[in-house]
Amino acid sequence: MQSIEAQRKIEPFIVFFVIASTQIGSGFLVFQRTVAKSAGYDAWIAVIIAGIMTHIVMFLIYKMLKEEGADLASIHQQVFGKWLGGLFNLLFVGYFCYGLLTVTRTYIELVQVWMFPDLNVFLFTLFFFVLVFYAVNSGLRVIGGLSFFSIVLPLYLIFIFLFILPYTDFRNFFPIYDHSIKEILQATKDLTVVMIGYEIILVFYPFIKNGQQSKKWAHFGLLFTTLIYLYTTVLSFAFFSEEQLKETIWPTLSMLKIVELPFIERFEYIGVINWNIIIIPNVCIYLWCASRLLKRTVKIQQRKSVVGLLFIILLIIPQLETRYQVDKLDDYFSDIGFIINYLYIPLLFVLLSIVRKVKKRQ
Amino acid sequence: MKKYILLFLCLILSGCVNKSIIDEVDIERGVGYDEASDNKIRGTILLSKYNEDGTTENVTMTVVDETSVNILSRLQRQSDSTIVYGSLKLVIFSEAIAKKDLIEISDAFVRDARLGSRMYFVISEGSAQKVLKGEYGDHGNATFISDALDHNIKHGDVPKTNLHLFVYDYTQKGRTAYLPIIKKLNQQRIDISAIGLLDRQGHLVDKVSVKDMFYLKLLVDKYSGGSQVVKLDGDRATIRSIHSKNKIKISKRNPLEMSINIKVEGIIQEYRGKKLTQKKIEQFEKKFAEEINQNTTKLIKRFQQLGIDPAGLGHNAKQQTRNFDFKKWDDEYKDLTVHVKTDVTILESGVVQ
Amino acid sequence: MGFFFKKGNKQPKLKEQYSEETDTAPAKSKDEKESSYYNSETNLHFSIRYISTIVDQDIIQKNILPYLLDKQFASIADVKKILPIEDVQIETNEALIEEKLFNGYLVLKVHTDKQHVAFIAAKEVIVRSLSMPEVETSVIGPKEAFIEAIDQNINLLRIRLPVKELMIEEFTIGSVSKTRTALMYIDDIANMENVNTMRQRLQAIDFDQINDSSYIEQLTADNKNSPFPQFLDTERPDRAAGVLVEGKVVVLVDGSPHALIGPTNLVEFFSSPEDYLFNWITASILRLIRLFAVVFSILITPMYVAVLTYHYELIPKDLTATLITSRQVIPFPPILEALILELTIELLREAGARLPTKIGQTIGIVGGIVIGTASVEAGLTSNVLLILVALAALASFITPVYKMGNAIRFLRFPFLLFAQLLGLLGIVFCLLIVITHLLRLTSLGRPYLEPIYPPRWRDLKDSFIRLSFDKQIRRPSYVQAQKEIRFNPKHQKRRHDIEE
Amino acid sequence: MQPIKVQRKIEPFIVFFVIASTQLGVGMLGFQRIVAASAGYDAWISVVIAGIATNTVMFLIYKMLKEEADLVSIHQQVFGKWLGGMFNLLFVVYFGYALLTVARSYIEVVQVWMFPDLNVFWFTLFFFILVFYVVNSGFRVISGLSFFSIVLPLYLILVFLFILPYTDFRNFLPIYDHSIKEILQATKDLTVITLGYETILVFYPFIKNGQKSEKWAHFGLLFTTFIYLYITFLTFAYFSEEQLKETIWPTLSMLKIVQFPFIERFEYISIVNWYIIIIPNVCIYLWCASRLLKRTVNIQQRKSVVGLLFILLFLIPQLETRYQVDVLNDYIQKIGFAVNYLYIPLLFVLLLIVKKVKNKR
Repeated sequence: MQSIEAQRKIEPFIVFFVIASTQIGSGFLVFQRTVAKSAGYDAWIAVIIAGIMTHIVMFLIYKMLKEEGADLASIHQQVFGKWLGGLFNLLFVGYFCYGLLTVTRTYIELVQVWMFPDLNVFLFTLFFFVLVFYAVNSGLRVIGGLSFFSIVLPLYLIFIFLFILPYTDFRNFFPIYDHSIKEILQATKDLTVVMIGYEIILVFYPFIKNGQQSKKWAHFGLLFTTLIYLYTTVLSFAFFSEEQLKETIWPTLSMLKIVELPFIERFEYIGVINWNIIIIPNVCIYLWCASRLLKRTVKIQQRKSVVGLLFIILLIIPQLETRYQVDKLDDYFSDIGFIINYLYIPLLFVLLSIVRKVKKRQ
Repeated sequence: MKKYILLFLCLILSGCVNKSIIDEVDIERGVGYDEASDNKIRGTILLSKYNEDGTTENVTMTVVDETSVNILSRLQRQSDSTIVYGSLKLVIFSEAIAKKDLIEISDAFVRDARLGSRMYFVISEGSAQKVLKGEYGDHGNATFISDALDHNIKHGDVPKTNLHLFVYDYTQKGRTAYLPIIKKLNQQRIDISAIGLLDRQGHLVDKVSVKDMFYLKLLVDKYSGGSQVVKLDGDRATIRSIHSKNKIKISKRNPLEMSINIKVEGIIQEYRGKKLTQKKIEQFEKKFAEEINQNTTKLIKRFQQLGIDPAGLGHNAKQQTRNFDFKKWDDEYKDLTVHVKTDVTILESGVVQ
Repeated sequence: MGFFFKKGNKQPKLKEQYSEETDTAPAKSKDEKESSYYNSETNLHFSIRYISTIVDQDIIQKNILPYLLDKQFASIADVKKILPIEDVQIETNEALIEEKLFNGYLVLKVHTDKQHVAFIAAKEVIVRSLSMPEVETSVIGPKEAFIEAIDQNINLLRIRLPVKELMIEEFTIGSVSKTRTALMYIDDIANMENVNTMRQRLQAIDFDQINDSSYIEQLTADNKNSPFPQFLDTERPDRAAGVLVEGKVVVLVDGSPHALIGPTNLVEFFSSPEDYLFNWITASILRLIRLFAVVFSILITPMYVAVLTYHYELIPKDLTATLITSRQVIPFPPILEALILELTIELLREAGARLPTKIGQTIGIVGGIVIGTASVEAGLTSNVLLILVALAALASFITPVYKMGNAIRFLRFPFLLFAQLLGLLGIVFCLLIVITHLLRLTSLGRPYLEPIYPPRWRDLKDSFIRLSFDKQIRRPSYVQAQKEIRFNPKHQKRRHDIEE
Repeated sequence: MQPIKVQRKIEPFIVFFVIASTQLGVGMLGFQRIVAASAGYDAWISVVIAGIATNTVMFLIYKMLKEEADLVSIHQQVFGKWLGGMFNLLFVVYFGYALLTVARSYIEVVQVWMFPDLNVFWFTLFFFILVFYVVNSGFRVISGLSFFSIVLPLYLILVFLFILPYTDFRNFLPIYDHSIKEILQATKDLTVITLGYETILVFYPFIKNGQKSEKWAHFGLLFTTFIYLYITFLTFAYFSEEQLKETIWPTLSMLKIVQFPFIERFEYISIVNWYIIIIPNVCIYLWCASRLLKRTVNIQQRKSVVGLLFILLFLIPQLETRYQVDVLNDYIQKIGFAVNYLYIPLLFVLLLIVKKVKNKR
C-alpha cells in the first residue's frame, strides 16, 4: 500500500462527525416501533445498553487498528493470509454495497410514501447517484465535510421535536423496568443493528491524521448518537400510545406531523427533505469503503469501481418495488450487520491478538 | 424606386390573405348535434365571448338544416362578426344522432385542416343543445367540459379519447371505437356518466356504466389513476391503481384462444379491518385480481355478443398472425375464448400498519 | 417644374466656379505668419513661415529662435546641428511646403540658399486626458479608453503589446482632412492576406474628409448596403490588444476614439469585454442569455402581430381570454398597435440620446411610464403588447456593440411588415432573407456568419460560449492566423484516482 | 469552362447538408400515404431499400465525376457536342419542372393548412423574390441555406416524440406481411420522393477536392434515410392503416396532436418551418438549371435565373386544383425515376465504354 498524502487525510476530530453520521440513517426513522415491539415503554433502557455495546466494539476496533498502517485489508491479510483474507475483503465489499442499496432504497421508499407516490424511481436514483458520484469522486475529505454538514445542518430538528411536548405524557414510562430482561435484551439486539455503520472506520482509518488520537472522537461520536437515539425514544414513547407506536412505521416522521410553525404547516415534509442531507454521507461512505476495499484487494482503480458499483445498484433499485421487498431488504441487512459487528469483529479481534502474539514470539 | 415603394405599400395594405384578428372574430369552441324532424339536423354552436372583466360568456346559436356542414354557414349570416372554428374543442352528439349519423357528421371534422386532433367527441344523454346551454365554470362551457374530460382521463377511469384516437379506433380493422357520455345534472354541473361503445359502422350500441368503467379502462388503456374498493371477509380496502398495462396475446390456435394479461400496481389508500399484515396484503392482491378477471371477462363476453371490439382483440390477433383474414375473424370472434389473467402488486400501504 | 430644370443646369456652373478659384493665387489665411531674421554672427538672413494656430509658440521662442540667432548658423545644413529638436528635415521639394506648413512645421528659408528648405517640427498637440470608456463600460477590468489623439492611442496599444512584431503602417486619408490613419497588426500572427486587403482598401479610399473611424468603416465595408456593421469598433485598448493577438487587424484613425477591428463575425458583436474577465461558466451563460435576448427582441412583436392577425388557433385556450380582453377596446389592428408602440420606444430612445445625460435618463423613464400607462388607459395599445415591446426594447439594449444594437432594432420593422402580410410564414420569409443576407456578408473577405456557417466546431469555443482559457489553444480559424496555436498546451494533467 | 475561384467553392463536408436538404422536401409531408398504399405497415422495409438504392446511384455518380468534371462534360464525352447539348437542355427542363412541382406543392400545403384564400400569384412572387435573392448570391450562399434548412428544423425530430403517447408500435407486427412485389412497388414510389441528389452532377465542380466529398454525400443520403425511417415508424404507429390511406399529409396531421402550454396546434409552426426546408431545394434546382444553360448555350446565369423564374411565376397560378397538383407530382415521379434509376446508370455504362474506347486509341 502506498502511503497516503497528508492533504488527503482528515483531522482526528472529524471522525466524530463521520461516525455519528454513519449511525444516523434510515433506521433512525423507524427504530422506535421495532424496539417497542419487544420491550414496550422500557425500550429506552435498551438504547442505553446498545450504546454501551457500540462503545465496546469500537474499543476493540481501535485496539486492532493500533498497529502502524493497519486497516481491515491488512488485518485480514495478517489473520487469514493473502487469499482467504482477500475473500473476506470481498465479502465486506458485498456487505457495504448491500448497505448502500438498503439505505438508498429505504430513503426512496420514504419519498414515495410521504411525498410523491408516483415517483419515477429510476430517474430519481439516477440523480441521486450523480450527486453521490460527485461527492465520492472528490475523495474522503469531501465526504468528511458532508458528514459534518449532515450532522450540523439538521441539528435544529432536535429543537423542532420540542414542539411536540404539549402532546406528550411522560408518565407513559412508569413503571420503569416493567419488562423482563430477556425482552429488553431482544430490544437491545434490534437496536444495535439500527446503530451500525461505525465499523467502516476499519477501512478509512489510514486516512485519519494521527489515527489513535481520533479514538476519543470516535467514542464521542457514538455517545452523541446514543444520546440522540435516547432523546427521540423518550419523546416518541411519550407521544404515542403503545398500540399506536406498534402500528406506526415511521414514528419519527409521524411525530413531526404535529409540528406547525407560523410560516410552515406540516413539518414532516421538511423532515423528509432534510433526510436527504443525512443520507448522502451515509451512502457515500459505504460506497467509498466498498471501492477502497476493492482497490486494496484486486487493484481496480477506485473511480472505475465506484462507477461500476453505482451502475449495478442503479439497475437493482427499480426492481425492488413493494413495501414488502424493502422490508425484507432491511431485515437481512440488520441480520448481517449484527453478525458482522457483534460476532465477527470480536472474533477477528481475538484471532488478531493470537496471530500478533505468535508473531511476536517468533 | 418610388414605384417599388408604391407596389410594396399596396401589398401591405391589401395583403395576400384574409385576416382573422382575434378580437374581431367570434371563436367557436363547441358544437352540438341533435335530431330534428324530417331527418334534419339541429346544430347548436357555442361561442365564447370574453368580457372586459375577464369572465367568459357562453353564447349559443341554433339552426336546423339538412346537413351538418351548412349549419355554420347559415349561422354566419346571423352573426355580426365572422365565426371562426379553428379552435373548436368539443363536439357533442345527442344519443339519437350517435345511433345514426355520427360518422357522416364527423367526416367534416376529420377533413378540415383547421381543426386540431385533440378535440373531444362526446355523446350526451338527452339533447346536446341543452348541455351546451349550461353555465359551467368561469372559463366557458367548452373549456369546462374538455378540462373535465382531461383530468378524468389522466387521473380517473375514463379511457383515453380524442378526435385522432376515435378515428384511429374506428378505422383500424379489428377494433371499434368508444366515446364518453356526459349528462347534464343541473345548470351548473355535468357528469361523465358512461362510456358509449360504437359498432363497426359507427353507431352507438351499448354503454358501459360508471361501475364498469374501471375495468373497461384496464382493457383498452393504461392507467395512471383511479381507485377501486375491494372487500375480503368483512375487511375492506380501497386500492388506488397507479399503473396498469395490458398485454393481449394469442394463447392457442385452432381453435383460436386469446389471453389478456393485465398488470396492476397500486397502493392501499384506506383499510378497514384487522391488522394489515403482509399475508393480508397478498390476500387482497389475489382478491382484487380475481375481481378484475371476473368483471373484464364479463365485459368481453358482452362485447362479443354485440360484435364490437373496443379492446382491439382483432387488431392484436392480426399483429400476431401472418396473412390475417378478417372475414374468418368475424366468425371466430363471437365464440372466442378469452382468458384474463391479472397480476396485482400492492406497493405501499401508507404510514401505519 | 422649373425646379427640375434648374437642377439640371447647376452642375457645370459649379465646376466653373471651382476652376476659377484655383486659378487665382491662394489668399493668405490670417494665422499664416512669416517673418525674417538676421543672424549677426554668421551674417545670415533667414525667414520662417508657420501657421500660428497649430505651432507651439513656446518651442519657437525657447528652442528655435535663440539657437538660430546666436549659434553658428552659416548654412541651411547647420540647422540640424544647432537645434535641440529631433524632427528637422531639409528638403529641396517646394511642393512639400504647404503640406508641412499645415501639419505644424516651421518652414525655414535661408536667403543664400534658395534651393533648400528646412522643416522644423513645432506642432502643438492638444490632448485630452484619458477617460473611462463610455460605450463599452465594464464593472471590472481596465478603465481606460482611447482618446482622439492617434499617437496616444498607439501608445496605449504599444504598452500592452511591447513586442517588435507589432507593426504600424500609416496612411494619410482624406483629400481635405489629411487624416492620419494607422493600420496595426502583429507581424508573425496576423494573416498577411487580411493585412493586404485592409491596406488596399485604405489606400483606395477617395474621400475629402474623414471625421471618425466610422467613416473608414463605411468606406471599406465589404457590403456597403448592409445594416450590419462589418467591422467591430471598440473604444477599449484592452479589447483592441486582445484581438491583435488573435491575429486580427486594427485600424486607428486620428481624431477618433474608436478603433476598428477586422475581420470579425456576427457572434463577436455579442461578446462583451467583460466576458473575458469572468469565469468561463458565468461568461458563457451571460453570452447565451444575450443571444437569446436578441432573437427574442427581434421576433416577439412580429410574432404577436402574426398570431393575433392570422393564427388564433395557436393561442392556448387559457391565454385567449387574456389576449382578447386586453385588446377589446383597441380600435387599431395589431400591426398598427405594434408599430405605434415600437415607434414610441424608438422616439424615446432618440430623445434620450440627444438630450444631455441627466435629462435623457429622466425622459426615458418618465416617458416610458407615462406614455405607456397613458396609452393603455386611453385604449390605444393593449397592456400585453406593452409588456412585450418593453421587454423587446430592453433585450435589444443589451447588445454590447452599439452599432449592432441599432441594426437589430432596425431589423424588427421589416419583420413586423411581413408578419402583417403573411403571418408566421411572413416572419420565416423575412428570416430567410436575413439569413441569406448574412450568408452573403463577409468581413475582410472572411465569412461573417462563421462559426455557424461554414460550421467550424473548433471556433464554437469562443462564440456562443466561451470556454476556459486553457481550452483556447488555437486562434479563431476564420482569421486564418499565421500562427494558429496560441500556447503550447502543457501535458494534460494526469487524472488521479480518488485517493492518491 | 473557366476555372472556379476557390472562394466560390464549398468545403467537402457541406455536401452532406446540400444532399440532405435536396432530399427533404414537400415529399416528406405526404410520402407515408403513398408507400402505405402499396406495402401497408411493411413500407418501412421499402425505406431501407430505397436508401440503399440512392446510395448505389450516388456511387455511380461519383464514379462518373471522377472521370469528368460535371454533367455537361459527361454528356459531351458520351454524345458529342450537339446531342450532348440537347440532353443538357432536357435536364434544364427536368430541373425547371422539379422546381415547379416543389414550389406548387408547397403552395398547396399553405393553401390547405393555413390560408385557404391565399393569392397564389402574390405569394409566388414573394417566394421567387427570395429565391432570386438567394440564387443571385451564388452557390456558396445556397449551400449555407441548405445547412440552415437542416439544422434549424432539426428540433422537429424531438417534437415528433410528443406523439408517443398516441402510438402503438405493435402495428408493425407481423413484420414482412406483404409480398416482395408490394414492397418493391413501395420502394419505387419512395425512391422518387427522395430524389434531388442528382443535382450533384451539376454542382460538383464547386466542391473543394471533389472526391473527398464522396463520404459526405453518402452520409447525407444515410441521414435522410434515417429521417424518413424515423417518420415512417412514427406514422405507422400513430395511424391505423385505413386512416393513413385517407390522410394526404400524414406528417402534418401527426403534429396536430402536439400541444404545448404556450402553443396549441403545432402543425402551423411546422408548415412555416417547412418553408425553410423548401427554399434551398428550389434554389438548387434553379441554380442547376441556369448553370446548365450557361454551360450549354452561354446565357449569363443571372439572366436565365430571372427568365426561368418569370416563366414559372406565370405557370404556377395556372395550376389551380388539387388534381392538377397531383398530376404534376405524378409526372415528376415518373420522370425522376427515369432520370435517376434508368438514365444515370445507362449514362454510367456509356461513359465507361467511351472511356475504354478512347483509352485504347
